[in-house]
Amino acid sequence: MDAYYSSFIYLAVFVPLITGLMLLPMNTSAVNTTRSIALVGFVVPCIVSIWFAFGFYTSSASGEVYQALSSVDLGLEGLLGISLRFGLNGVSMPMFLLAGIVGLASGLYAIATAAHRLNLYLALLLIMLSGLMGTFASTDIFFFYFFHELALIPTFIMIGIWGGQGRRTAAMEMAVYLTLGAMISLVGLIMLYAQAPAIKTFNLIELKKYFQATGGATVLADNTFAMLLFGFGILVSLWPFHSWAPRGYAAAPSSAAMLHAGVLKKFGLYGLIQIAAPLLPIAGSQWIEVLIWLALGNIVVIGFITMAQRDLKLMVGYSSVMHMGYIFLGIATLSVAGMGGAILLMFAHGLSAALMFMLSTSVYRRTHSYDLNEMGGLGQQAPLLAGFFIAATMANIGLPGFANFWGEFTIFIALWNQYPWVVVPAATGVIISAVYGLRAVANIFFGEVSQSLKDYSKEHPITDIRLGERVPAIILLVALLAVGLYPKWMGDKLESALLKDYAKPQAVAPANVHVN
Amino acid sequence: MDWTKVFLSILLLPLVAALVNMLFLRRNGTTAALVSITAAFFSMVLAMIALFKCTERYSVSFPWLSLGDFQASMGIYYNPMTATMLFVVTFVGFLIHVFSVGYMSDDPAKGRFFTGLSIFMFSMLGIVLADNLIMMFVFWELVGFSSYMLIAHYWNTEEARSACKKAFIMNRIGDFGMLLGIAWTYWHYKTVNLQALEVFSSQPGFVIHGGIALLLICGFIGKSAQFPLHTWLPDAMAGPTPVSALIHAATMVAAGIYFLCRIFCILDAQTLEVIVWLGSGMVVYAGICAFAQTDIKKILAYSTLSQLGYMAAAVGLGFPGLALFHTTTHAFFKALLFLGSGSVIHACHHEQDIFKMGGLFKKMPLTTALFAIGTIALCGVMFTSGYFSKDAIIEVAYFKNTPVFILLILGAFLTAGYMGRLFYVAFLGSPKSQNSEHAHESGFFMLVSLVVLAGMSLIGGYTQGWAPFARQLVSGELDTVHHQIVSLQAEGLFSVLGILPWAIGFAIALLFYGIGAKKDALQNHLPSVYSFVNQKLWFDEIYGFYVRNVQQRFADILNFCDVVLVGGLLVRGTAGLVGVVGMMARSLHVGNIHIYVYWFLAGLIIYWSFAMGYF
Amino acid sequence: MNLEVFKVFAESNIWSALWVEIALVLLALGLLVLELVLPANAKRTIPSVAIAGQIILLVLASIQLIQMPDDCSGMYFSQMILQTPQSAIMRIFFLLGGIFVSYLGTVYLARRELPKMEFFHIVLVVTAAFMILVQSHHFVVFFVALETLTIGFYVLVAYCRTSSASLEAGLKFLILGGFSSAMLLFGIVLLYGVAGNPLLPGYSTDSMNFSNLATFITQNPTNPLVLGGAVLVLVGMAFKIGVVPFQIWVPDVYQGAPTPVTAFLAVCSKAAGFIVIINLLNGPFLGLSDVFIPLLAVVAGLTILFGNIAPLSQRNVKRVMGLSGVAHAGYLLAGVVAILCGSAIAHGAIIFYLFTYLLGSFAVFAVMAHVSQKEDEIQEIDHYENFAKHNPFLALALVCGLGSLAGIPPLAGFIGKLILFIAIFKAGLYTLLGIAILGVVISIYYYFGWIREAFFHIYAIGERGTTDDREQLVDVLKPTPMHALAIGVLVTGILVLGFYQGGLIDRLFYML
Amino acid sequence: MTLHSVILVAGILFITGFLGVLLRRNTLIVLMSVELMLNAVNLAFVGFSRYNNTMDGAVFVFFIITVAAAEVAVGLAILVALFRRRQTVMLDTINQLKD
Repeated sequence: MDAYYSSFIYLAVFVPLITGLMLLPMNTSAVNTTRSIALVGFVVPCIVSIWFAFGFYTSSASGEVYQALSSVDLGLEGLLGISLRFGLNGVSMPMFLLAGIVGLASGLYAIATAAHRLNLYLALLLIMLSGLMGTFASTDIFFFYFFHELALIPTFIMIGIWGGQGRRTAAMEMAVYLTLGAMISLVGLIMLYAQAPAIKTFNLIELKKYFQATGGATVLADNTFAMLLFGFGILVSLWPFHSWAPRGYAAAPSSAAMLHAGVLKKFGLYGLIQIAAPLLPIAGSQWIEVLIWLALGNIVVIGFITMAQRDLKLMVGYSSVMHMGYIFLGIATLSVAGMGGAILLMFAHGLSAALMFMLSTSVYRRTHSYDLNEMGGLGQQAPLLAGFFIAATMANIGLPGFANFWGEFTIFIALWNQYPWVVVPAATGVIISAVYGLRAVANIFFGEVSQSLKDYSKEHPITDIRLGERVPAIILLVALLAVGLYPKWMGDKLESALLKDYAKPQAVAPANVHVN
Repeated sequence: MDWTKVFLSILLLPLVAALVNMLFLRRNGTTAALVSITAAFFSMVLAMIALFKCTERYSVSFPWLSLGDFQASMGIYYNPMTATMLFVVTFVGFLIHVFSVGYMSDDPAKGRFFTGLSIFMFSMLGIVLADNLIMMFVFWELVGFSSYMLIAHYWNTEEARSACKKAFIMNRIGDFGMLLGIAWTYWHYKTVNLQALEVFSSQPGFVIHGGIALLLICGFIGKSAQFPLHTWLPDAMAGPTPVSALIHAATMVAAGIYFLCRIFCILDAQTLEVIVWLGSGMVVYAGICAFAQTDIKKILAYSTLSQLGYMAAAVGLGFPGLALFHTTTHAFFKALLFLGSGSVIHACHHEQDIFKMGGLFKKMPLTTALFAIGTIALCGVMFTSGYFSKDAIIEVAYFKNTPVFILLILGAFLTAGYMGRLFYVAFLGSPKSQNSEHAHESGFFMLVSLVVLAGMSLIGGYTQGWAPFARQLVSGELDTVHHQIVSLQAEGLFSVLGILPWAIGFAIALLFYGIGAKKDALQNHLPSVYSFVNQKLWFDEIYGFYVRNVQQRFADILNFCDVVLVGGLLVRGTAGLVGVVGMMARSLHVGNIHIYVYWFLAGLIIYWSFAMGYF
Repeated sequence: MNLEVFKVFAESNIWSALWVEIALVLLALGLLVLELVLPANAKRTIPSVAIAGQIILLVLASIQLIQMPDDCSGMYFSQMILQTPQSAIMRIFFLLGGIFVSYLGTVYLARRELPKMEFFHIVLVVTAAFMILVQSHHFVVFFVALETLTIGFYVLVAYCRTSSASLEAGLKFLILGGFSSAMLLFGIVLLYGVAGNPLLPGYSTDSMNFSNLATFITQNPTNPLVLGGAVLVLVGMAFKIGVVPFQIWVPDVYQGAPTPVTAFLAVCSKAAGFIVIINLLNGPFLGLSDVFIPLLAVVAGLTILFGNIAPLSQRNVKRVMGLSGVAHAGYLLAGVVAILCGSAIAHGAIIFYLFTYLLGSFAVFAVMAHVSQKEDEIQEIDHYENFAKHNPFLALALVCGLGSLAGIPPLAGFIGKLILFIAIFKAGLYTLLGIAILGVVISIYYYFGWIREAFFHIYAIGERGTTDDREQLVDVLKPTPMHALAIGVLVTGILVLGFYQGGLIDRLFYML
Repeated sequence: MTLHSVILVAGILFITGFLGVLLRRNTLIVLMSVELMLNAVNLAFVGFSRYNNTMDGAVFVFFIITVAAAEVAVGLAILVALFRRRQTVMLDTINQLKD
């Protein structure tokens, strides 16, 4: 059956790529054809991922947590043990689903925009989506990286071409900074590969078996984990390696920001959960203390910085950096609960961050300003937009009912078991995010109509949210609510996969780790 | 009867109504109102059926999320507390729904309003039914959200804009502590199930952890607007009056008390002490603050704070049943008062200043009469519901803690004072503004709710008439109190104390303010006292100072450091440094062959000396 | 010496072993004949003949390579020529290089009043010389092949006689090349002298043969003459591949030379240099590995850093390509060190890297040839403003080429870097790997800056800002269908090798 | 004549050529210096060939002479063409290509 199911993974990965490449030579004036082709490319992965999440994937009784496995040798198998290997387990399934959903939402949003050279815009977005689907479906750590880069490159180009103010510097900074992170993590992955000379493969499943059998309390393992931690950390904007993120997102066109902040950034976290921590648990526990401090930096320091922002898009960008801190803390527990919470939060944050980026662009279209102090009273003209924005904000600050809540809550609970004192500063984040989130809502939508908005709306009558913005927003909100209202359906799949990687007794953690 | 289905229906009916309203009836306010009311009605009916028929404790639980050590579930734990609160919430909620039809009749955003009400009902019922702390926290946050949305109903006003934010954030601060408390509970007691906690705590050798209790009560402090997080409640009056009645008087703020009662078994002595002092302090503090208010709703808001203080004191003194008893009666008469004030405000074209009202007893006699009933019930006049519940608490304080007892008596006196002030100024005398002159009696929907609530305010205190299951809650504690008082031979004292505070309060208010005063007497005669009272101990100022000058400055400084040091110096500085090195390297290409030959010479020498081992 | 010996020697002269080289030279001579006999209006076909001939040879050589058994090494011409799978693979490489240089030549010469035929003639001869060079197993053949191609390059670099920049570059290359040749020769003579000394152990009468030299050096690794000679040879080769500090001439010469020649220098000359260095270090100088490993490691690190840092503020794209070529030489040299450290896959990794480098470089140089104006040496990054808007196809080639050079997935260059880096890691050269990673990161800045120039000016999104509709600054030669085909082949190669490496990997790593 | 004296002379010649390239400004003289270096190599080859009693060193000399001739021919051609454009053969002035 694996072959049958895995063919759908191929479909999800390569349909966007092929449609994207088809769009490249399209005539710019054939807008409708462009849009229809692109629509196919966006819809197929989404349908496949939803089907996988609901229809096919059930926690397997046989103990094999990976499903739909397949492998194709593209020439490097004999030399390096690299093959195009696809497969899904409970950890990658939520990410795969996330990529599908956010891909569809950002795609629909992009289709509805009036970007110049729409065919190129959509083509890059589709290539990005293909990379995302591939990253999370790969069980080969080389292709895991490969597809990530495939998705990363279009981001720079999109920021550079269609971005907003400061796009040239932002794109350049992001390109160089993220390449640094990617290269470091690549070295980390190579180091992993080199530590298992007996099996000589990049196959994650084989590596897991090997490492779990042999352990790895060596200096090399320690350094490997550090490489992966900081390489991935840069990609995930771990404090203080975050400075590319707010500036990059502020300049990015909304669809690219949605996909990058929503999905692509989860690559590093996913790598830590799926690869680094299960393979190198002992080395991991050596680095926990550092990770906790940096993650607290993400929450508290970045949280306060977010409060100081007066530009809506910068605020959204910083807030997305801030929430990474929770996920890192979840990873720092090295326990099933913490990792599960981290995955849930990754899924949820992917959706809510995408929604926030999308809606802040929608706000900009109506007010022509990102300055929070200049706005006000938009809710009167655009009540529905206000509703969506409030829902997105509430999701972002972890209101129950949205998936974010379960992620954060699980992480706090899991963290308390090991580092109760860390929970105290970490949980202040729920207050901090409420402060800036609600202030943004209040400044944009509530109160009397501000002078600058009045002036602007004289010439440009303000309309409420349009269909092209409403549909993606609803897609994202429904997904957030589906997990937020009943997280068990996702949690069970997660647990079955995580138990396999993290069920070992906690004795591996040295007793001398003190954080306070 | 399958009680699971009944309770689930009670819980989910409002949610369904909210979803229907949100998705389909945003522009059709009247239908939305109908949907919400229907849902609330059936919830109420089912709650009543449960109240009378379900006479056993009942619990059921569904696993909701399981990740390794972390197990969360959703469930229902039905006991006398639940029965009482279910009835109160659905009953008052339904009446307020009905009232809103009249009150919000000319509001364009009716659909949004009723959606909000239904979401609130759902969330509040979730708190009431919750069988574990995690579920309670979930709904705890949700009521905060619905309160936020409903306060922000008039979202184009500046007051609503800041009030909703303030309410949510203050609640979040409380929830922060509660969250830590739940996490601690989870690992310390190994369960967050309320029933399990009750069972454990009754076993010998069980030690209550004080830290957990202190953290958990943070939730109560935020939700019930106790010191020091009380400042949001008066501001929350920016919302529509039915919302103030339902959420900020009758039910949501009482959820804090309900929560304390639910977790009473894991509250230790020191924590109870803290609660007592928080409560009794609030009784007096809020009572005093109410004197400086001219907005009718804000007076009632401070009164709510003060009454919440009584309830908290009751819990702190070890009598959670009495606290819930007072919660129940308070729900009736405070809802009555708020709705009455709503009726007045509606009649006076949204005029809320009592010094611009006056003479309403002529224009709207029925409302005035009902408001008067609410007032005497609040002040604990004999044989009204407030008398029974409040006096029981004061009696407990008498034999348990004398200073608290004095504070509570003082509170009762203050209550009568400010309520007297309100009533004399707003309802009696002659109209003092255009708006009050043109006031008229409210419509059917509004009055019918008022009448029902007035009835309950009068008779709600007779526990003999309660459903037997719910009465278990209070009867035992009332008996204890009675026996104590009898054994201390203080019945005589209390027959006096049952009358004295409110009588003196009403009298002084009458003397001081007079009938239908146009100006605030306190402000005129004792301006310094007035302004002191009006400052409310500068809480708003202190918080405002903190937010503007400490928190925001700190944030700005961090932002500056981030932009300049991390983003600028470290990241772009490194890039710039590499760039400078690059320019230097570039300038090495001078274009002169001789120089290049020197490079070769140097290279030759270096390679050779390296090979010879000179390096 | 008697006749028998000569007979044995003569029997080893199997001319058919060199059929590709001979065919190339014949083709070159044929071009001369064609130039004489063809009527003036038919002379336009000469470039096509050159290219077609090379393509035919490429096909034949590929067939030979595919059918070649895995153990096919052979010594010919009195052990002067050593043919290995590597030399067969490199034949393909140099033929590809020759074809693309010829193609670039047609683009370049289309705009200029310059003699046409000679260019292709010299390219063919030089290509043949490359092949001989990588097969040489004796210093005489080695030197003759090396000088043949070097002198050919002097002519090619100075090919544009009307341009003083081209002439200046030719002169600089000539003086420095001659100078380094002299040093190389002095090294050879020292090695020859000391290895033929009958007083020393392991001496040989044929001391310029690599095998004999290897035997000798293994037995006398500390002899100062051996060390001095080896260092001088190494210096001579370091000049050819342009590693620190012998990289200093690179930007000047690359800038002045005609664009096709720059590409030829950058790709084929560098590749030949590296193969020779591998042959030498892995052959005769194996006994000196202990000395050379640290030396070359330091040199490789410095080269990577210099090559990546120096072009950061450079605006002339030819100089950028020159300096980036220095950086690539650094990566490759690190791979050479990995070979010496015993990494099994490093050798194949270097050759694979060279192939990806060929594709990427030629794609970029092809675009440059189309953009190049009358003053070929003045090719500024500014010329690429709005480039993508007016020339989407060339812009695609530019992105693929630069991306491949930068090592961005899914392009061929990334796979090349990956295998090379794994080889370096397995050799235990962690510091060198760190420097290489750092170099890659820095290189993103200038590669990406170039792409930025080509793309980012053009389409502003409707959401904010206005559309930037400036015209292009320079007049770009539109690619003809044949040119488009060549560029298409390059782009396809880059993309395909990025995804699928099957055939090449098999040949490379199982034959070497 | 011993081998040492031959090699010594060759070395001196080589260094002379080296210094010529390094110090002289006239391109013609620099080219001649390069030739001098090549001839130093030739001398050394012949010396070693004689001393080692092998012929290939002596044969190599012929190749070097040929190559040197070709090199000089190309060099002079470039130099002439450059002189036509610039009217100078001074190395210091030939630095149009830099930075």
